[in-house]
Amino acid sequence: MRSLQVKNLSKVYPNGNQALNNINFTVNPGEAVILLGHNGSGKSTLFRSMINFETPTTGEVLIGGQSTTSLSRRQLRPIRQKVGMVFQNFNLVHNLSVFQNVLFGALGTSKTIQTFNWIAPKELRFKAMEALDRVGLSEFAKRRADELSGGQQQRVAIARMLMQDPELVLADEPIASLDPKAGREVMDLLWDIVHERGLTVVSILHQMDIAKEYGERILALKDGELVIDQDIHTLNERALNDLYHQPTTKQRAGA
Amino acid sequence: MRSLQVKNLSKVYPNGNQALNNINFTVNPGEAVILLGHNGSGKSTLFRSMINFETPTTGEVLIGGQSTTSLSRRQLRPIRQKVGMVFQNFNLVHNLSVFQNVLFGALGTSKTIQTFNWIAPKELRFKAMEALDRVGLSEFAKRRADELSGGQQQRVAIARMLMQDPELVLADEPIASLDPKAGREVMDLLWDIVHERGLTVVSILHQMDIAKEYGERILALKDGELVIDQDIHTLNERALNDLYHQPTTKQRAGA
Amino acid sequence: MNNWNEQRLSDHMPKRMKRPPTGAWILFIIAAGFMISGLINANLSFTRLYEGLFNMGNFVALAFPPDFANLQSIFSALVETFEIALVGTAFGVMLSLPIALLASSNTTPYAPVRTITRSIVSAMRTIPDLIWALIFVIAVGLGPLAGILTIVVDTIGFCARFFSERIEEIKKGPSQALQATGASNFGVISGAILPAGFPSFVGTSLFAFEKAIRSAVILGLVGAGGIGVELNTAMSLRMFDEALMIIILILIVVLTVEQISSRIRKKVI
Amino acid sequence: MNNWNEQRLSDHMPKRMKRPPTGAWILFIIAAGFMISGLINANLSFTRLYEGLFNMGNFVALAFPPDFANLQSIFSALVETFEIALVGTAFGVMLSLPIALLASSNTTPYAPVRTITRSIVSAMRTIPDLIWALIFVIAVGLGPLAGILTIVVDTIGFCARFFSERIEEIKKGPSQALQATGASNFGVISGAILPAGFPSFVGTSLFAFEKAIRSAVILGLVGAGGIGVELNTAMSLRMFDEALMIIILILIVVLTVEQISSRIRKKVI
Amino acid sequence: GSEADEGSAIEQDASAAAETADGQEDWPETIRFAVTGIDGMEELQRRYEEFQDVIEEHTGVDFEFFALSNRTVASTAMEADQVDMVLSGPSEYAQTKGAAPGVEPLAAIERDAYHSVFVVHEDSEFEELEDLRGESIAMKEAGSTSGHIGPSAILIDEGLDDDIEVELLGDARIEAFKSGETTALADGVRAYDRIVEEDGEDAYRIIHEGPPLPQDPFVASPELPESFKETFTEILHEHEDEILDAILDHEENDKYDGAKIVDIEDEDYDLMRETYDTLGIELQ
Ligand SMILES: Nc1ncnc2c1ncn2[C@@H]1O[C@H](COP(=O)(O)OP(=O)(O)OP(=O)(O)O)[C@@H](O)[C@H]1O
Ligand SMILES: Nc1ncnc2c1ncn2[C@@H]1O[C@H](COP(=O)(O)OP(=O)(O)OP(=O)(O)O)[C@@H](O)[C@H]1O
Ligand SMILES: [Mg+2]
Ligand SMILES: [Mg+2]
Repeated sequence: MRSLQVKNLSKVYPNGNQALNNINFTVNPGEAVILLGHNGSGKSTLFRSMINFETPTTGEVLIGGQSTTSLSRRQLRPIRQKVGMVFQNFNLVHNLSVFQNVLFGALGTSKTIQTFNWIAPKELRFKAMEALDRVGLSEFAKRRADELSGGQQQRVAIARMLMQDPELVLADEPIASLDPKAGREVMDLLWDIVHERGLTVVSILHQMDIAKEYGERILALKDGELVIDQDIHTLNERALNDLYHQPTTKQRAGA
Repeated sequence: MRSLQVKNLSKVYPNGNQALNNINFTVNPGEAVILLGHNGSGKSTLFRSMINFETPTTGEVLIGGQSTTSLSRRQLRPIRQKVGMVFQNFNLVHNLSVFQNVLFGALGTSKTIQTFNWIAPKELRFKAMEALDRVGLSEFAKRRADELSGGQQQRVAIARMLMQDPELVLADEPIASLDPKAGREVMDLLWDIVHERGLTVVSILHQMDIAKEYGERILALKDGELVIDQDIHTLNERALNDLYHQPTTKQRAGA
Repeated sequence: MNNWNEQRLSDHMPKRMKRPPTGAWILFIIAAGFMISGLINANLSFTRLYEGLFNMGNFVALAFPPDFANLQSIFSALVETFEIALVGTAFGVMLSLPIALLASSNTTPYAPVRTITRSIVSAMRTIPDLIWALIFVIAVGLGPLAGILTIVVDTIGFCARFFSERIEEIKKGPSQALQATGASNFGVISGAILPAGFPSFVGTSLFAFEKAIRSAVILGLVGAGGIGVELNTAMSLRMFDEALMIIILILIVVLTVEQISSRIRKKVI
Repeated sequence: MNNWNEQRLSDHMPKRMKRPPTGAWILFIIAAGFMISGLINANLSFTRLYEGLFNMGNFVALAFPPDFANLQSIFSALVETFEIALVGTAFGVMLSLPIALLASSNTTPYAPVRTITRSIVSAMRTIPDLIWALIFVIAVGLGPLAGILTIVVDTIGFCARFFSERIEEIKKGPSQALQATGASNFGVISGAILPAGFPSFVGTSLFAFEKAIRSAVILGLVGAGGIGVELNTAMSLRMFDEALMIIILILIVVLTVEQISSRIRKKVI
Repeated sequence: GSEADEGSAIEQDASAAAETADGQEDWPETIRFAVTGIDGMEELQRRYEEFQDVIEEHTGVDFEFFALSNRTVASTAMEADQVDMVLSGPSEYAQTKGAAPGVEPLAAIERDAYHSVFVVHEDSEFEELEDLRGESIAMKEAGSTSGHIGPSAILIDEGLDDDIEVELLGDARIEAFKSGETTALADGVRAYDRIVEEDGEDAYRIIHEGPPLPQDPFVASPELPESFKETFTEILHEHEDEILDAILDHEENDKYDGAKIVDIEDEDYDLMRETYDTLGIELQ
């Protein structure tokens, strides 16, 4: 339900590496977009810049019309609340239970104290169980997060995002560690809520078959530049292949 | 060049969760095998059990005819030296350089001190650069490992494994975070060395298309049991699909 | 491999050593200078060492067998110390946590706040116990309370610093994940920072407790008695056998605390 | 959602609280008992506090303005202390590292070795500085060397424990990756354990150094002089203005050490 | 009184010491000389360069100085032959003698104002020691001459030792007394002078003054050759003023001028021993 606008976004890391170079695009509310790009093309950096985990070097990002670039941590909160992020490396709190990790998804929408298992209201607890159930992990609620398999951990991260009731989902390779069936289920889940609840979803993917199947609109980065922004149906194979051609040496490495 | 035999292997985690249930198979020297299985089916546990990072509850694993199950840490060393492992979550040493991480691949074969960048002999340093180059990261040698993108980190882990000159490669979803082209390159790399140097490779994969393309022999776990062990050409679609059907509740969750 | 390729690889190959920044060099040279000067002043002489070993026997003999005659009164002094130390470190630790959060770069983005907090904590450590004891004796009189307050200050000086260092080492991933849900600072801290730091906090706190029990000086100064005073008296009156008994008693407590610490930590690491 | 499903979910839902093990309960009750007893003994009285504040003014006035008359000789005592502390902590830290490795469960799989090492380290802490000073005076005579040795022991008691706790907290992933290459223990330790623990080791070591500089007792005991003795003398002669000057001087050193510590750590975290 | 005349009759000056060089073969090359934190002796120098120069010049032997903050270390070092001479307080001497019976006091520094006093607040009701029955007294640390052993001897003498609560507070004693935590303060008269200096004449009142305390002795190790001990004693007497000037810090404490170097016998410290004994402390 929130739009996403990226304007002239560039990011140079402190080590001199230019990860993003003047990116411009807009995602409308209710759109589901797939973001492609070779390893190191800047996809994760782009995601992190959107909610200001990386301060862009130039340019700005507007979420629901509000610029995230210049806000204080406190001002960012209401925006971040509406943005559900699935991190590439999951970022679970390892020594807590799976259930507690999912409950933390409600940190933005509920009072902090209510997200602690021992005090959380019944509805929130059920909601967390449902979120876990949607990714097929309800039986694992009691486990410590680091006693799960890789794919299970990724699903917990997705459940945590669902718990947040986001209006805009940024999913960084959400199915990389999932088995084919689970991967499809998660994609279905995301696309369903886009259509049912009108969410906006941007998902990074490396699986071309899934991208082609689910994608309506495709964005693609190459060496930090946005090189594709078009409908999947008008996209030719050649352009896709070009994406993954060896980037030039100059652009690839940092200082 | 080393055979791998798994005999009656079972693993019950301390929390009561039975991750592996009486697994039996043999991989002959020079064979390239793909291991499939749903999330949490026990693939990573199986890998970790092979070089005794998890002590099997019952059964044993023989590498090149030697049992790894009952050996002391010291006795395991010569075996582990010959086994190249790519971990699902890469396990790089984060605050060291990419180059240093790759050099550490030689820890088993060289004197410890020689694997430190500031003292490593010239040949080892060049070998490390070549390993990095094979995964397309030679320009990133100087970077800190945690300043890489997810896919780049996975490639460093592969380069580290290459550095080790293993005779048996255990690769846990080695291309999960890689872009399509890089993924294929890495698979090519692995299969080339199998054919050129007669290595033995077992690779966990979730990408069915890649599995079908590269796989000669397919192993598959389901709920901790070995349910498929056959040639790719004789394998029917149905069996593959069954792999990813919802496992029964009873077997899936631990205590 | 052709020459060109080799060239390319060695272009990208990191140097064997990064030239350390000039500051580091200067620092190193200064430290080495002090070190050498210190070693020279120390007047190492091995003949002396050899002779000394003989005398050591005599000295150790003075302490054996340990004298358990006063066990009962010493034991009650130990209990007393234990209570005071427990209350003091408990409050100290509770205060240290927020202070540590104010002193850490990943929980407090405002550099001046951090610098000020850290300086205060350092000052608390640098001002000697005697001064704190005097201040609290003046403020609240002789007795356990002054001792408790001094221990609180001591604990803050120690724990706040170590908590803060640990907090800064915590990987930022999980915190960012919680921030991304729109969590408040309090939410991020209690959801990601505290769980990750918990094992270390337990270890440090229990060390502070152990330190408070061992610390002989504080309680004596404020007339609160306790085991440390007994030990000091025994030593300064050369009653080494009694001193040994007290040391053994304290050691038992210390080892027990260590055990508890490692049990708790094992559960949560 | 149907009823059956709801039932299924609540079956798997974790309890609000895990019932803590009986041991933990007992421990908690004992601690609470001591705590309450301690608080009662502390005899809090707020009227007393109020009166005390008045006296405090007089006391603090004694220390102002700080007296910089003896700055030069105090400064040379500081340099002396600095040297001795540097040598002592340097050796202490070097010895602490292997000891800590022996005391940590992820580097030493043999429980008895661990237990013994830890107990020795605890004993080193529990035996008071005075006893160590006596031992070293007997062994090597009065002077800086005995002071250095006492500082070495102190540093080991402190650093070995904290190093070991940190080592046990290190995630096992990278170590396993190196083990998987067939690395020796030495390889795993120097390749994965030390780099991960390095920031913490630096922080702890520099704290130990700071502690050695601040520690008034040790050097005085062995007749090695130093800033701590100056401070103690100033305080016991009630020259609080001079004491304040010394404290300020030490504080400057302490803050500098902290700065260095945080600079180094920032680079490697 | 000083009996320096006898010494000066034998050896007139430093050059005379050089003449007896034949008798010096068994002298140690360096004398390790410790000064313990002689409590109550505020006028003691805090650095000994000057004393070192003077004494080296007169003996022709090198001196190495150590300032010790703890009396246990001094006696243990003596016992272990790690120190040759100690300038110590009376109480320390008694301990050192207990630990190393062979030690010998060569001479001592006598000060004109060295006794313990009992002090109360001016506005308090207490007039004499007897009134303190049932009250509390702040003292220094266990074993301190003027701040523990001295006053304890007085209390024992008066039969008050069982009825008075003694708080050993170390360096916190004065603040505790000042803020009314204890009724009285028992300490060396120098401490009284200090608090008067801080708070004025009419803040405190002495209710009892003890007898002069024994002097601070130069203690010699039994390992030192007799000839050295003799020479050293002679030099102390002969160059009394010069040496006192070097040891004592007159700049800050000119009002304590009037110290002397005197002969001393082991028996002079029997009072210390008795008190230790009554307090139930064994000297070993
Ligand atoms: N440390 C552990 N303690 C307890 N249970 C564990 C632990 N690690 C994994 N498990 C459980 O064991 C089962 C097998 O895990 P494993 O990691 O082997 O799965 P996997 O086949 O590698 O899955 P994925 O494809 O998700 O990586 C899972 O149910 C998992 O939850
Ligand atoms: N913290 C960092 N500091 C410096 N450079 C970084 C940092 N993180 C990433 N980079 C670099 O920025 C570029 C973009 O990284 P990013 O993580 O955005 O890639 P990505 O498109 O997500 O790749 P992948 O598909 O491998 O996840 C890469 O070249 C990477 O090496
Ligand atoms: Mg990425
Ligand atoms: Mg796995």
